[in-house]
Amino acid sequence: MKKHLLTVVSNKEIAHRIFELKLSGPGVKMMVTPGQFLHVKVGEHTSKLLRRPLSICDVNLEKEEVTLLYRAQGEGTIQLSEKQSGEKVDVLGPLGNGFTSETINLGKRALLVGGGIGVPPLYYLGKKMTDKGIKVSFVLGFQSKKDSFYLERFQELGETRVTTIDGSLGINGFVTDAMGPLLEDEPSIYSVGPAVMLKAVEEKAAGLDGYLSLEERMGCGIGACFACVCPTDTRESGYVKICSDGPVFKMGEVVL
Amino acid sequence: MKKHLLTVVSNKEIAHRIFELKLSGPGVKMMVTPGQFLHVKVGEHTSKLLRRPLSICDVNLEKEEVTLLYRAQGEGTIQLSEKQSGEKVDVLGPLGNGFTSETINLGKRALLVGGGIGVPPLYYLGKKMTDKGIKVSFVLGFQSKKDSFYLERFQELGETRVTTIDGSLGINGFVTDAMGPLLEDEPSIYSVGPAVMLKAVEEKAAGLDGYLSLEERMGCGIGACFACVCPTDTRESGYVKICSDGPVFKMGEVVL
Amino acid sequence: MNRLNVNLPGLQMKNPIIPASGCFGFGKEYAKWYDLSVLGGVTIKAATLEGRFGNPTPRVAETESGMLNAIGLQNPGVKKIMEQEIPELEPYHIPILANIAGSTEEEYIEVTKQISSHPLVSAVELNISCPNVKEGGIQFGTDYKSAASLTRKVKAASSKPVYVKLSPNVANIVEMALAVEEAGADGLSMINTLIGMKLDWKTGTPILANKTGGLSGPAIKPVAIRMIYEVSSKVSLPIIGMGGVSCAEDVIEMMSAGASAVAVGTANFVNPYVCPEIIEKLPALLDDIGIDQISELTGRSTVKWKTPLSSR
Amino acid sequence: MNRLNVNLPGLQMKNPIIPASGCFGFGKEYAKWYDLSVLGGVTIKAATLEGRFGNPTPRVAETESGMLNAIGLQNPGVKKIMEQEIPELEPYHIPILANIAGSTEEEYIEVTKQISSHPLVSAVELNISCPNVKEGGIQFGTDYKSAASLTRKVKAASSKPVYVKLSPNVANIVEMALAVEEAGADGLSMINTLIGMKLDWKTGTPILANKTGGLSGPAIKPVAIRMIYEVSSKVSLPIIGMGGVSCAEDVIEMMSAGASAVAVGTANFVNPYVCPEIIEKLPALLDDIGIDQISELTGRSTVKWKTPLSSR
Ligand SMILES: Cc1cc2nc3c(=O)[nH]c(=O)nc-3n(C[C@H](O)[C@H](O)[C@H](O)COP(=O)(O)OP(=O)(O)OC[C@H]3O[C@@H](n4cnc5c(N)ncnc54)[C@H](O)[C@@H]3O)c2cc1C
Ligand SMILES: Cc1cc2nc3c(=O)[nH]c(=O)nc-3n(C[C@H](O)[C@H](O)[C@H](O)COP(=O)(O)OP(=O)(O)OC[C@H]3O[C@@H](n4cnc5c(N)ncnc54)[C@H](O)[C@@H]3O)c2cc1C
Ligand SMILES: Cc1cc2nc3c(=O)[nH]c(=O)nc-3n(C[C@H](O)[C@H](O)[C@H](O)COP(=O)(O)O)c2cc1C
Ligand SMILES: Cc1cc2nc3c(=O)[nH]c(=O)nc-3n(C[C@H](O)[C@H](O)[C@H](O)COP(=O)(O)O)c2cc1C
Ligand code: FES
Ligand code: FES
Repeated sequence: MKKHLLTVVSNKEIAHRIFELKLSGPGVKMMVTPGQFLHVKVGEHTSKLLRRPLSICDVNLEKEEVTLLYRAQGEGTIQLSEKQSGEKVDVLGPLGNGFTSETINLGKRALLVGGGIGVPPLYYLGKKMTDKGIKVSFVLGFQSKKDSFYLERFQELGETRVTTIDGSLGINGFVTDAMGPLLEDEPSIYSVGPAVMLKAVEEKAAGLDGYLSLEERMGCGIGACFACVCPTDTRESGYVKICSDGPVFKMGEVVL
Repeated sequence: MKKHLLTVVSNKEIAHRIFELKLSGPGVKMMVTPGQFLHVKVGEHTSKLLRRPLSICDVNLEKEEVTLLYRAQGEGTIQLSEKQSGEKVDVLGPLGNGFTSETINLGKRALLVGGGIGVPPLYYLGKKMTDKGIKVSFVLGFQSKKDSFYLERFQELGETRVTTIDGSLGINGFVTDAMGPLLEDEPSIYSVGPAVMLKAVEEKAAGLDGYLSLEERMGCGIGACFACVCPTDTRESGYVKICSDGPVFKMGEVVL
Repeated sequence: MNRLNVNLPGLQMKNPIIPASGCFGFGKEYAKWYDLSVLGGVTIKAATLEGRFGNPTPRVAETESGMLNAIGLQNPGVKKIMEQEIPELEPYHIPILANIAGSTEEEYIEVTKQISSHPLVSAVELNISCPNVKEGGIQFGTDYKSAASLTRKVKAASSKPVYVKLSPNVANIVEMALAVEEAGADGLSMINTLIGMKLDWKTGTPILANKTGGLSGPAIKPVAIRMIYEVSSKVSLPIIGMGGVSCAEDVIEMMSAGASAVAVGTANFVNPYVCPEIIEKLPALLDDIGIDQISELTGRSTVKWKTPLSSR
Repeated sequence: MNRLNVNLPGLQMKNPIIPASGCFGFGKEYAKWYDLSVLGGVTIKAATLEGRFGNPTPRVAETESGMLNAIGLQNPGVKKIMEQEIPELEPYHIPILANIAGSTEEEYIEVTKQISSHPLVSAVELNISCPNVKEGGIQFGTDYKSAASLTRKVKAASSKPVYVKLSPNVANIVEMALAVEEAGADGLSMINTLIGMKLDWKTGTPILANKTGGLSGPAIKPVAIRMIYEVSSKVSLPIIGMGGVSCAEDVIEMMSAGASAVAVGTANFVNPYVCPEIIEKLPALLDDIGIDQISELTGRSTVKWKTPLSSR
């Protein structure tokens, strides 16, 4: 848990408004757990003060290079998308509890379900799992074909089913409409996306074990400001902090 | 009077915290009058909203290149000093009433007196005057040797006397301590600097004709906000706006 | 049909964008930059009975995402404004909102009588919230009883609709708004500047000669949005919203909070073309959010909301 | 001699830098980032009698050079705080300022009794200015009579010095400060957040589930400086200043305005190391301006000043 000044290796648009940002620096060594995130400052003199939480999408330890995929939608990520190679980016991290090895070793088969910008962390997770000999398959949901990204890479790791809300690619509908067949061999479930999607996934995969990664607007990103709490019945306190207790939680642990 | 997006040709430190910024673009064509200024935005996403008024120090019309000299002292100019070649700078201008040709043609001899960051506009003024066959001499005041700049260039235009407050270069003292000898052939006076200095120059040159360029904190820079007024007895309104009526005024016209 | 037009008492405007008082001089300076006839209307600088020179300089200071000003109601006096300034705006055929200030009820009343009688003046903006002069009316702006009394008298003296410009430097903005509504105001302008100060850390002394000044710019927008939201849900007067608006998105946000028109102040200093640029961009944004008529935006925030996160 | 040390009632601090309440949790989170013993002191999150879960999310929104928060005084209750949270700070040997909130005078009094009795608590910060809960004490914070009455009772119930934390959402901050001074407060903390709001322009709905929230960060610093300046010239209580402080220069500005110590809130989110970095930089800045002892800064702005321009 540290503050790093990483150097932009590349920062390019790989799909509609989706940017692939590669950062390098000694700090990358620590980024070994999928599902953890970096808390990214979008600029030095900017009026946008708050950091943006972005998931670790891939890491190359030899090159000390971390990859983030983000959608340039709001003013902060749009500013981030203007960063040129060679510029510095101030990040905190790796933060949060990601998909730890215990979490990963639930079983021999895993189904990874992601929606929109919930997809990036599943790539690093899938890689780690295949390294461990776990058979992974993916369901990735996007708004539309132009918003989709990294599909070939996911296919290299395992069977990948894509859904789009406008039907322009893969199955027309939501991720839950594509999960069915992949649930038959009772995989453990790993899902990242907006709360509404996670809720649907949880219901669809009822009875199976798994982990969910939550999203919430954050202040500090390190557990101090109580911006990102989520109610739970499983802890005496009655809540968890997504930034520091999560973002990854056991299915059913938190009230979505 | 326009808004231009100019391109940074170069932006380098030529003396202690003094930067020479060369900007190019079609807009430069309009920048023909010395003493006018550009109202410069220091960044795009910055929390520093107000523009910085910077005087035109030199112009190359063929290359469509304007030179500004500024001291990176406060947060805005420090941000400006981080601009790299190729980046864009948003400027308004040329603004204000500078040293017009009538103003310049007061006589055959001119003494140009500048203090600190009041020095830059005198270079463009001196050039225009020598072009017109006017004999120019300069008195340039700095805090100390390390703060001085452009001396050789001024010498190319005419006799140049330098004063420093710590005596590390030229005459030890204020500009007024060096003016004496140069006043003998009764030149017309042109002076730019902080109010205290202009006041002293006015007294020292009592009896001579001349023009002064004033400084004040500005809002709009175009005469709309009344931030930059200066009292005068010579106008019915009782005031002038430095940004639009000035920054150049006839000696004695405004109350310093 | 013009999808941007809005109609407020005395102000029939082809779009809701009006430069804010004191940030646009008397118009002629910006007329050198663009054709003012594109504007919905224009608010002119505060008029007092006699001319005022205002405060010593420095009169402005920069703050994070904002600025402080202490101009001090400098103006040539109502007579000169009517004779020399207002006529210059005639060619643009846009509604003129005349901002007025004073030290006493009598001064306010007299200025109102005179300026509201000018054929080119569409409405009067009663500035009871200038923080920068001991007698700029702020005393009326923070006590709702005197605000109501002044409003009643000015309204009686005015031959044009009266908008009361509220100060945000109060504990209860709704109470103030209700008081002036009850007193007969035709509309509200909000917000004026927050009182602020900046010191030079090196010398430890105030940057402004007046020491304190009015804080404006994007920094105060959240306060403006909150106050407009609160007031619009309790008061039935049209609101000219202002405070930190710098882009078309801000205009939509402020109208959603309850404003019927939007004034742009400080942003004019950052970009002299900001008003025409906003006006040009608005239709595209309305398309994005599926709104036909911009006036439909007013107060839509009060409908039940969902969290932005799950709406991704 | 330590040139940074400052002494306030109950707070003997080796430097004037204190993390602000609610922005530093109960300390242990930041203890993972640096050794808290470098701090002048620490303010812990508001304690109420019973545990509170706080508001629904989203609880934060970003604004220009600032942020809105509506946490809603989430805390485990005074008992757990005393048993589980405060002891974790013991190893750092720094003064602890315990921020307390409540819905009723009785709750405030009971929380004060309990928490002030904790051996590690150096002083109590009476939060009568939380804008984010209907019953977070803001009702005490905007009416000076109830503020005074509450202060008197809390002071009587407290075995440690009491700092009253003032709300900036008032028309007359000096009146409020005088009232609590008169009522026996040992010091003031100012300012709490301004009430603000942000809407999602696309949906027209508030970003915060609570709709309104507290505005903090550099955007509000000019308001904080102004209020501290006004109050310090009228009131003889020591002031813990806060509001937008993000660097060592800001600390010097705020102390010059009249603060005796400075709390840092939002800036911790931007840079978790901001407090130690400020503390490290202060001596060099004091050298620049020729000040030996940092406490000499307090209130220097009130000495006759000259314009920054001519001082170039
Ligand atoms: C643990 C975690 C991991 C994430 N990983 C990724 C990722 O890998 N790729 C990606 O594109 N996005 C990711 N997100 C979402 C991402 O943080 C937001 O899209 C981003 O912060 C929006 O910033 P903006 O400048 O575009 O929007 P703005 O509207 O300018 O943001 C304003 C404020 O709201 C916050 N905010 C707005 N939307 C969201 C959101 N959906 N979630 C959290 N905060 C939000 C911002 O952080 C900022 O503080 C993740 C979020 C979390 C919580
Ligand atoms: C007509 C005119 C011409 C000028 N020409 C030059 C020049 O050629 N080279 C140069 O180095 N400087 C020049 N100056 C001064 C220059 O504008 C200021 O040094 C600069 O604005 C300071 O900005 P900052 O970010 O360094 O300081 P900050 O303290 O960050 O500035 C904060 C605010 O105060 C204003 N301000 C601060 N100091 C001054 C000042 N001395 N004069 C006017 N505004 C100030 C800034 O514009 C800004 O709005 C000129 C000023 C005027 C009025
Ligand atoms: C330089 C300046 C001068 C102003 N003068 C006046 C004035 O004369 N009368 C008035 O009612 N408001 C005046 N205001 C306040 C603005 O009209 C507006 O209410 C405020 O600045 C908030 O809007 P903004 O953030 O868009 O600037 C002035 C503001 C500034 C910055
Ligand atoms: C997320 C957050 C939570 C806060 N919680 C409290 C609180 O519990 N009690 C309190 O008195 N002030 C609270 N505050 C106000 C701060 O202590 C401080 O007064 C205010 O944020 C201004 O300082 P800043 O601009 O440095 O943040 C909170 C502020 C923030 C941003
Ligand atoms: S973001 Fe601050 S506690 Fe999670
Ligand atoms: S800076 Fe606005 S009038 Fe001169």
